[in-house]
Amino acid sequence: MLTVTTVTLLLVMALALSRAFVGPTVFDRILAANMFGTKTVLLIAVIGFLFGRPEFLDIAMVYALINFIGVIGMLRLIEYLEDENRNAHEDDV
Amino acid sequence: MDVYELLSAILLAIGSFLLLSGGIGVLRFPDVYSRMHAAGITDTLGACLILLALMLLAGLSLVMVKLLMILAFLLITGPTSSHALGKAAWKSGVKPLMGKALNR
Amino acid sequence: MLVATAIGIAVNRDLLSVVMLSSIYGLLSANFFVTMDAVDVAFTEAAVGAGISPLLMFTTMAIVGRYEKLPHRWSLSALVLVSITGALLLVATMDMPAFGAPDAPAQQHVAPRYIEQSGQEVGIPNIVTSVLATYRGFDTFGEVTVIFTAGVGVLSLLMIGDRATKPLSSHLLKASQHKILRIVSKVLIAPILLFALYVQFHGDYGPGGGFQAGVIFAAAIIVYTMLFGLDSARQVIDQGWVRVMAAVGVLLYGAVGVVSMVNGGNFLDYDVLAKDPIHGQHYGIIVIELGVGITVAAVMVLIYFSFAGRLVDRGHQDD
Amino acid sequence: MTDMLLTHYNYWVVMVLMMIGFYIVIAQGNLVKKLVGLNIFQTSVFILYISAGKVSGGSAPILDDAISVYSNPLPHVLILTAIVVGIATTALGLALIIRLREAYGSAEEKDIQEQNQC
Repeated sequence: MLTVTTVTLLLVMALALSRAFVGPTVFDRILAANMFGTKTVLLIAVIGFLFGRPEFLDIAMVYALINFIGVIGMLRLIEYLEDENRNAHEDDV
Repeated sequence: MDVYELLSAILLAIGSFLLLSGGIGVLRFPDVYSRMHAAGITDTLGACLILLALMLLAGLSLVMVKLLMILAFLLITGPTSSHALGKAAWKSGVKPLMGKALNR
Repeated sequence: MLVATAIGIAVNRDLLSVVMLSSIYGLLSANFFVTMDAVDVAFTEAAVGAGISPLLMFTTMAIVGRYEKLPHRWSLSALVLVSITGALLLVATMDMPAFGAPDAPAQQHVAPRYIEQSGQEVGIPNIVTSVLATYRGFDTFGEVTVIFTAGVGVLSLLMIGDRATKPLSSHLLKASQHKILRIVSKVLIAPILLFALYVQFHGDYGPGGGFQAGVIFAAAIIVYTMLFGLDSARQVIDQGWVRVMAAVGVLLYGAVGVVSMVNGGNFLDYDVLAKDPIHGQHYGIIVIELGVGITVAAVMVLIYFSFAGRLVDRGHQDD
Repeated sequence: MTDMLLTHYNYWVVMVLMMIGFYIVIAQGNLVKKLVGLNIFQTSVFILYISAGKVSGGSAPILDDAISVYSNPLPHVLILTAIVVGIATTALGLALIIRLREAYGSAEEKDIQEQNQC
């Protein structure tokens, strides 16, 4: 069953990746990246069990944290960029 | 012991199914908000189920505690980042598809 | 999948998506490292490739601008050059040993000794840590110094004309709207710091160590900076103090070497630090990992602060 | 030929990645993108090292009584430090880009060269 889960996770990762490719807006891509991160956490946890060395869950934990941090950072900076664009337009007017 | 393994296999199966449906949803849905809906919900529940299944496999040990911590982190961060994403998308003027635009 | 992502990066013109893809690329390659048994490397790549480096790129982008100006076109000469190099490398691989072969030259030189002896000589289970800290202690010292130097370089590039900190600019004040984010990250930052310490001191027994812990520690502080503004972060962590810490880490590492010389051993020879070699090795490794961790964390925080400082300053100029 | 494909595929993946990174570095005009290309190149080198250290049937190099075959720990050590050094140098590069942008008002290689010729 673990193997099946691993394969499924890889498949979902491929799906998310293709969304990141097409994704018309930036937010689609962030969504895909976020999803990708969650899948990575799960994949590492499952692989740890599959290889019979489950003490490597620390890595999965790092991923859970870093993923969150990354998404927050992206969103903050996008907001910043939007702000700047708006300011620039107001200046034009 | 056998019961645990069976239970974890069932949980893994359900979790994988949820994740897969989420992945398809992300690929097929028409706009950011519905995609977020697909990804957010299935992600959280699917991850919960898979981690629970692994916990059953691990038994009572340090590994289980770590899995519990990962689960807690995912439960906190998943919805939060979805919220932040939705808010940012809304503020930057991405409108959800509604009514006739959906049927196109 | 790695290849596909890389092609996507090459083709995409919106730099924002490029960085997003490169973050996914980092996650993917870390996955690859896990399947290749390189857990420590995956650890580092997780924190760096998927977290810190996209953040830095984003910050740069906020300053430099989001889109490439010139339309993308395939440059023929570049393509030819690349394919020639690729073909040459391809020919070169014909002589390489097969993937995963246990009798490959790389597997036969010093690696078996590390695997067989380090358990007795150093006494800690994680071979990567023991090789990093003892057998190749000089290398690691050099690398810590390189990181320190890079931090100094970034500082000297970006701190020129460091303007007196003015009140928060308008868009950074808007961060006050992120109530949910702020509360959640308040809850999360403490566990992240704790986890970083765990990684730091558990590095002897599992994947982890100074490099990873430093990056995680810095990531927690960076989140704080992003959500609460640079100025409040600077109030919590004084920048001058961070600068001092960056140097302290390197010095701590060096000091271990000097102490072992004073005790009659060679530079960075930990055997003489305690009564018996195993304990000496333990002390030595813990202290130098601490030094590495302090330097890495301090340099990463410094780099982010100076990038974010530029951003704030530019905001002032625009106003 | 198929034999080669099965035993050497890791090198070929590395090579493709490396060439993509190389292409981005030499053919793209935007400096930030050049750095991303450099990162890809760098990662491909990491992958080369790590895959050279893999022993089939081996396990992660953390000693345990139950396991007898380990993968080679030496490449892991080298790459671990290389990654952190890599991010430090990337940060340095980005800082340079920011300064260039402030000096020339652009992050495109072409613009900067044109301004230099004037």
